[in-house]
Amino acid sequence: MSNPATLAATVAGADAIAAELGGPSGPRPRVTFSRRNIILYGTLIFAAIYYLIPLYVMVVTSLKGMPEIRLGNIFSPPIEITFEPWVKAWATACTGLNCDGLSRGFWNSVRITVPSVVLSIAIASVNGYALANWRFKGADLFFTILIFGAFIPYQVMIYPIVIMLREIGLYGSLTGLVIVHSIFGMPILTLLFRNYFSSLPEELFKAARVDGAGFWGIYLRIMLPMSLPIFVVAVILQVTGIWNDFLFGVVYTRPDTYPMTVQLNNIVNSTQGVKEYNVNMAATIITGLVPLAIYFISGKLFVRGIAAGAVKG
Amino acid sequence: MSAATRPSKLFKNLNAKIASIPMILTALCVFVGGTTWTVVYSFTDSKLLPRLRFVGIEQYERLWASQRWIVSIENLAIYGILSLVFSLVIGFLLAALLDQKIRFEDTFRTIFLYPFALSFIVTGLVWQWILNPQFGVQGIVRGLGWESFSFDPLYNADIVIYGIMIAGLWQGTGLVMCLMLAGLRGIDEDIWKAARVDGIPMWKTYLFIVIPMMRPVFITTLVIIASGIVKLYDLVVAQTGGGPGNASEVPAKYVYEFMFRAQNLGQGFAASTMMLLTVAIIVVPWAYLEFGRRR
Amino acid sequence: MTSVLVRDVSLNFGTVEVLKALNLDVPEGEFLVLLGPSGCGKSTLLNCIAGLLDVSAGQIFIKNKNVTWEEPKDRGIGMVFQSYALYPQMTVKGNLSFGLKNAGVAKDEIEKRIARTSEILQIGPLLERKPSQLSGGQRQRVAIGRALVRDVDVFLFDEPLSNLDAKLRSELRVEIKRLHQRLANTMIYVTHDQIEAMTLADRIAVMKGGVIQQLDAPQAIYNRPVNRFVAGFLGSPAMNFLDGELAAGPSFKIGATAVPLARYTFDGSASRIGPAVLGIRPEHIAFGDAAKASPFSQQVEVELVEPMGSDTLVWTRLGSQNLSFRVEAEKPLTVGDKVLIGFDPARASIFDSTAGNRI
Amino acid sequence: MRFGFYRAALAASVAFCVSAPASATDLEVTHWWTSGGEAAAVAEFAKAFDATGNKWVDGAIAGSGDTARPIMISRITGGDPMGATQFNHGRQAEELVQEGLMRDLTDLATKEEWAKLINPPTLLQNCTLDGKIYCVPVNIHSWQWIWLSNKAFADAGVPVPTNWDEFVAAAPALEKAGKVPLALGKQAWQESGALNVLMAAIVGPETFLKVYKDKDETVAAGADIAKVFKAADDARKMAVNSNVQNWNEATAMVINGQAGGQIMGDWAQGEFQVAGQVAGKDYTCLPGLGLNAVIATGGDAFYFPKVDNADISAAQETLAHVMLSPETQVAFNLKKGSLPVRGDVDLTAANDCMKKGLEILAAGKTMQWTDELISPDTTQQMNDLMAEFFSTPTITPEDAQKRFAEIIAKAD
Repeated sequence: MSNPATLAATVAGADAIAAELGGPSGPRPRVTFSRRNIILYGTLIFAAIYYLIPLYVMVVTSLKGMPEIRLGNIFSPPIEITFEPWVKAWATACTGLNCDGLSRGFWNSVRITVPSVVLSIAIASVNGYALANWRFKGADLFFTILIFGAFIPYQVMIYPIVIMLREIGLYGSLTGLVIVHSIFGMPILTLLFRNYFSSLPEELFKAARVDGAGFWGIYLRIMLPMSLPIFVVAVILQVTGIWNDFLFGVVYTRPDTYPMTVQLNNIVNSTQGVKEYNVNMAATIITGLVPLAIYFISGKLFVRGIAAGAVKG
Repeated sequence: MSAATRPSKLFKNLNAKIASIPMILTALCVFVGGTTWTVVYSFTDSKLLPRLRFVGIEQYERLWASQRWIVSIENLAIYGILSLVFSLVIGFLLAALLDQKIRFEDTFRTIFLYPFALSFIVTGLVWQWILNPQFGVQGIVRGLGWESFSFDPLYNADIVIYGIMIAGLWQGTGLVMCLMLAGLRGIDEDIWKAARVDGIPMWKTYLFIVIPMMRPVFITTLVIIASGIVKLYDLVVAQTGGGPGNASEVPAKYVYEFMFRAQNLGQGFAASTMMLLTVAIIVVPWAYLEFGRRR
Repeated sequence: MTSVLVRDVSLNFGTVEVLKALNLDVPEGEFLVLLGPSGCGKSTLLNCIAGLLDVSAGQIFIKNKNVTWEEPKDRGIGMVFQSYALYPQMTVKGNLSFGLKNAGVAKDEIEKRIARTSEILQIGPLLERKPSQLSGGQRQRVAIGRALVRDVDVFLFDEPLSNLDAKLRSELRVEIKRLHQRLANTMIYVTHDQIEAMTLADRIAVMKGGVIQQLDAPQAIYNRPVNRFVAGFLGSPAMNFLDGELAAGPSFKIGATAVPLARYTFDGSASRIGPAVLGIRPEHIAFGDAAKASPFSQQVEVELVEPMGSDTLVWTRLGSQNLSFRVEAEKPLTVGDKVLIGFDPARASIFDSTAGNRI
Repeated sequence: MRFGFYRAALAASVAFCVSAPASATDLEVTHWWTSGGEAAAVAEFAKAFDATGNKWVDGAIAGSGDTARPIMISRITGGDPMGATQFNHGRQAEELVQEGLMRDLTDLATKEEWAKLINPPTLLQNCTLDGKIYCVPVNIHSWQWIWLSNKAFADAGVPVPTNWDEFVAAAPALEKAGKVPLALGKQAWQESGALNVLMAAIVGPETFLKVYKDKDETVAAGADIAKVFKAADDARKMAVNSNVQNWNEATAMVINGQAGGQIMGDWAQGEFQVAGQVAGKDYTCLPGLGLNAVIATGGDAFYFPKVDNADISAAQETLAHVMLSPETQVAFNLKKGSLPVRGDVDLTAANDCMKKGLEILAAGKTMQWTDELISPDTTQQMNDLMAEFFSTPTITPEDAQKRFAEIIAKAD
C-alpha cells in the first residue's frame, strides 16, 4: 500500500474499506462492568465474605463488654469498644491458681517452636534431598512408610511414644518434644522437599559431582542456596502446626514449659458461670497472631514455594 | 589392569544413608514399630496400662458391635468423601478465578488462606458460635423477621456432620487453593494460546487439558487433605464434642476416648488398628506405585 | 595410546536394557562423537563414563586405570551439560573455582588456572557476574570453562549446543573444534545433530537401542553406512530409499526400471537375489547433461521444488517412489518440467529389506 | 556406689530438715479444677500447703478429667511424674497402683489414724488396695441433687416443687412461661449421671446396687428400671430446648432463672455461691430428688506418684497431712460445695444445702456410686448409650433399657 499509484487505483474500493476503517481500531475496549467481570469479582467477593466472617466475629466480639454480648447479635459492631478482654486474656485470665493469662505460655511456645521448626526442617530437607538425588536401595520403601505415617492419627501414637521417650530418657524434656514434632512433621515435609529437589535440574547435581562435591557439599553449597521458596513453605507449615499444637505440648512436657495453647484451652474451657466470650475470642486471636503474621508477611513466597514443592510429583 | 576392590554395597552412598538415619529410624521405630505395637496390643484386654494378656479378637467383636463405632465410620466416610470433593472443587475454582489476571489478587489470596493459620480448636470454637441457633446465624435471620428460618446444623443430629464440614472447609480450602494456584501457574502459557486459537471454551480447557496436566499437584493435595481427614478429631471436639448424642463421632475420637476416658486401651487399639488397616490398604499400594516405581 | 576404554558395559534399569554389552576404545587426543536419536543410550553411556551412573556389568578404564567404581571426581574428567548446569547462586568465578576448591587446589594455582581458562574462552569480563546475567552463549562458554579449568585428560560433552539458536550453535561449534585443536585432549561428545557430528568428529559412533551401530570416520560413515538406520540418520537432506528387487546381472529392479550394479561393491556374501532397498543420497544424483554420462539414467517429471539458498532440492518420482535430488540454485526448474537424472551405482548403498544391513 | 552415697546424703539432709520447718520444696500438683468455685477451693489447699514453707506448683488442666487424665497417666507412666495428682477415687487409678507407680501411704495413715478420722469409712476403702492405702480422699461429692430456680417457678406462677414428680408436673407451666424446664448440658457424662440419679431416687439404693454392684441383668431389664427409663424420657422431653454443653452453663441457666432446674452433683453449689445466691431464698436443693434422701459418697482423692527424690517425698507427706487437717477441710469444702471427709469438723458456716447433706451423712444414709462400682470402660458405654438416647427422640425408653441391660450383662 506504500505505492501512491496503487492507492489511487483502488479508490473505487476505498469506500468499502473506509466503512471497514470506521470499524474496530486500536486496542479492544475493556468494559469494567462486563458480565464476566461481574461474575468473576462477584464470586470472589462472596467467597471472601465467607472466609472473613469468622475473623470479623472474633474481632468484634473481643472488643465488646459482656453485657453487650448477652444482648445478642454476634455480627453487630461494638457500641462501646473495650480492650479489657484483650488485657484480661493476655495478663490476668485464670487457669486454676495461675492468673497471668496467656503471657505465661508465650515464651514457652517460642522456646518450643523455634528448635522444633529448625530441627524438623533440617531433617526433612536432608531426607528430601537424599530421596530425590541419591536414591539408595530401599529408600523408596522408607518413603512409602513415611507417607503412610502421615495418615496415622496422633492419638494412636501417644502411648508408644511415651514408652520410647521414657526408654531413651527424654520424656518430659524439651528435647523430647522437639523430637516428637520433628517426627510428625517429617512425612509431609519430606514429600514437599523431595518434590522440590527433584524439580531442580538434575544436571546441576551431576555437574557438582563431577566437580568433586560430596553428599553434604552438594546439599550445603548447591541445593540449599536454591531452596528459599520451599523453605518458606516448610517454615510456615511447621510454625503453624507446632504453634497450634496442644496435644503433644501438654502430654510431652511439664507445666513450667506448657505452650500457649494449653493456656488457651484452660481459658476457653474453664468457664466461670457464664462463658466470657469476649475474653475467649481475644485469647484466640492473640494465640493465632504469630502464625497469622507469618502468613501475611510471606504470602507471595508461599505460593511460589508451594508451586515448587507440589507441582512436580 | 587389575580391578579395584569393589566397595561394599552397604558403604555405597554412605553419606546419603547416614543422613537418612533419622528418616529410617522414624519410619521403622515410630511408624512401623508403633503400628506393630498397637496391633499386638489390640489383641489384649489392656485397660489403663498396656498388658500382654491376649484375648483373641474379642476387642474387635465388641468394636463392630458398637453402635458408636458404626456411626463414627459412617461419619468419617461422609465427611471424608464430601470434604475431599469440596476441597478440591472449591480450591480449584478459587484458584482458577484468581488466575484470571485479576486485580487485588494478593488480597484475595491472603483472605482465603489465613484460616489455615488457625488451629482446629479455634476454628471449631468460632464456628460453634456462628452456628449457634440462639445468637448465631439462625438467631439473626429470625431477628430480621424470618421467624421460621432454621439453620442449626450443630444441634441437629441428621446434619451435624455437614456443620463440621463447613468449618473444616473454611480452614482447609485456602491451602488447597494455594496448591492449585501453584499448579496453574506451572502450566505452559502456550496451552492457553493453543486452546484460544482452537476456540475451545475455557471450562473445557480446564477440564480436559489443564486438570490432567496438574496430576502431580492433585496427588500432593490429595495426600495432604486425606491425611488430615483421617486424623479429624480436634475440630469435632471443639465444635460439638461428638454431639448431639453421638451423631458427630469420628474414629479418631473413639480411639482417644476408649484409650483414655474409658481406660480400655485394648479397645482403643483395636479401633486404631481398623483405621490403620484401612489407610494401609489404600495408601501403601498407591504410594508404592506413585513414588516407588518412579524412574 | 588408549584414553578411554569401555569394555562389555551393560546397564539395566529394572528389566529395561539401556546399554547392551557395549565396547568402545577411544585413543588419546581423539574427538569422538556419540550420535543417535533420543533414547538410543548415548547420554547414558556418557554418564556411565563420567561415573554418574553405575554400570550393571562391564568395566570402564580411563588412562589405563580401572575407574568402574570410582567417584566422578576421581576419574580425571570434565563435563559440559546441555542445560549448562551453572550454579545459579555463584558468580562465574565461583562456578569455575568450585571444583578446584573441592579438590583442595592451592589458591594461587586456582587463580592461575582461571586466568588461563578465561583467556582461552574470552570470558574474562564476565568473571564477577552471576549466571542469570549471562546470555545463552556466554553461559555455555562458562560451562565449558568449568570443565577446562579442571585440567583433565578427558572432556565429556552432553549435547552442549542443543539449547542454543542456530547461529550461536555454529559459532560455538567452531570454537569447540578450535579448542580441541589447541588442547589436543580426548573429547567425547554426545549429540543428535548429524552436522555437529560430521564437522567435529575424528570418529563417530552411531548408536541405536543401546548398541553402537557403526564406529568410523565421518566420511566413511557417510559414504558406506553399515545399515539402513545409519544411512538414514546421517546426511541432510536425507538419503533416498527405493524399494526393489536384486536380480542376477547383477542389477536392481525398481518396477520396470533396472539399475545395473556392475560398479557396486558388495559386502560379504549375503544373498544377492530378492527384495532389497537401494539408498542414494540426493547430492549423488546427477542431472541434465551430467546424467547422460552416468551408468544409470532416467527421464522424470519435477513434482516439487525446495529452494534452499545455496542449492535447490527437487522432488520427483521414480516409478511410484519418491525421490529427491540436489541441483545448483541457478538451474531454473519448475513443477512439471521433464528432466533426465542419473547416478553412479558405486555411490549407492544396498540394504537387506528386512534386517536393513548393507549388502 | 556414687548413687548410694547420694542416697545417704539425701537421707541425712531429710533427717535434718524434719525438725526445722521443711525446706522450700516445689511440689507440682495436677488437677482439673478450673471453674470458679473449684479454683477458689483449690486455692485453699495451695494456701495451706504454702504455709508449711513448701511451694504448690499448680498444674491445672482445664476441660474436665477427660482432657487431664491422659496427660497425668502419660506423665506417670513416662517416668516424669508430678508430685501429686487428683483422681476420682474409685477405679480410675487402680492399675497405676497395681503397677507400683503410686506411693504407699499406709505408714502415714496409721500414724495419723486416718481410719478413725475419715467418715464414712468407705472413702478410705476406696483408697485401699491389698490392705495398703494409696490415696487421700479430700471431699465427698454426691450426685443426687436437683437444683431449682425459685425465680423460674415464681415467674411461671407455680410453687417450687418438693420432689421429682411435682417437678415433672410443673414442667408445662414453666414451658408456657418461656422457660426450659430442665437444664441439661449436652455431654454424655451429665446425661448418664442424670439417669443414675433418677435410678437411685426412684428405685432406691438396693435395686441400684443390684444393677451396678451385682451386675444383675434381669433386674436391669425389669419393671423397676423401666420406671427409671420412663423418667429419663420425661427428662429428655423437658430438656429439649437446653442448648448448652458444659454443666456450669446449665447451672447458669438455673441461676439466672432461664431454666426450672438441673440434676447435678453438689459441686453445682459452688456456682450458686460464686453468683452470690442464697440457698432457700434464690434456689432450692432437693437431695435424692426429694424422693429418696440418700447420698453417694464418691468424691475426689489425691494420689502421690512414687518419686526418687527425698525432698519431694517429704513434701508429699506434708501435703497429705495438710489436706486432711480440719481447717483445710473446712475451708476447702465450703468453697467447693462438697462435704468434708471427716466428721469432727465444725461446719457452722455451711449453708442450707450443705447442712442437708451433712444431716444425711450423719444419719449414715450413704451408698456407693458408679465410680466405685463399675469400670471406666463400662461407664463409657453407659455414657455413649445415654448420649444417643438424649439426642435421639426416636429411641424409645424400652429400647434404651434393653441396651442398658446388655451393657450391664457384660459389665466389669
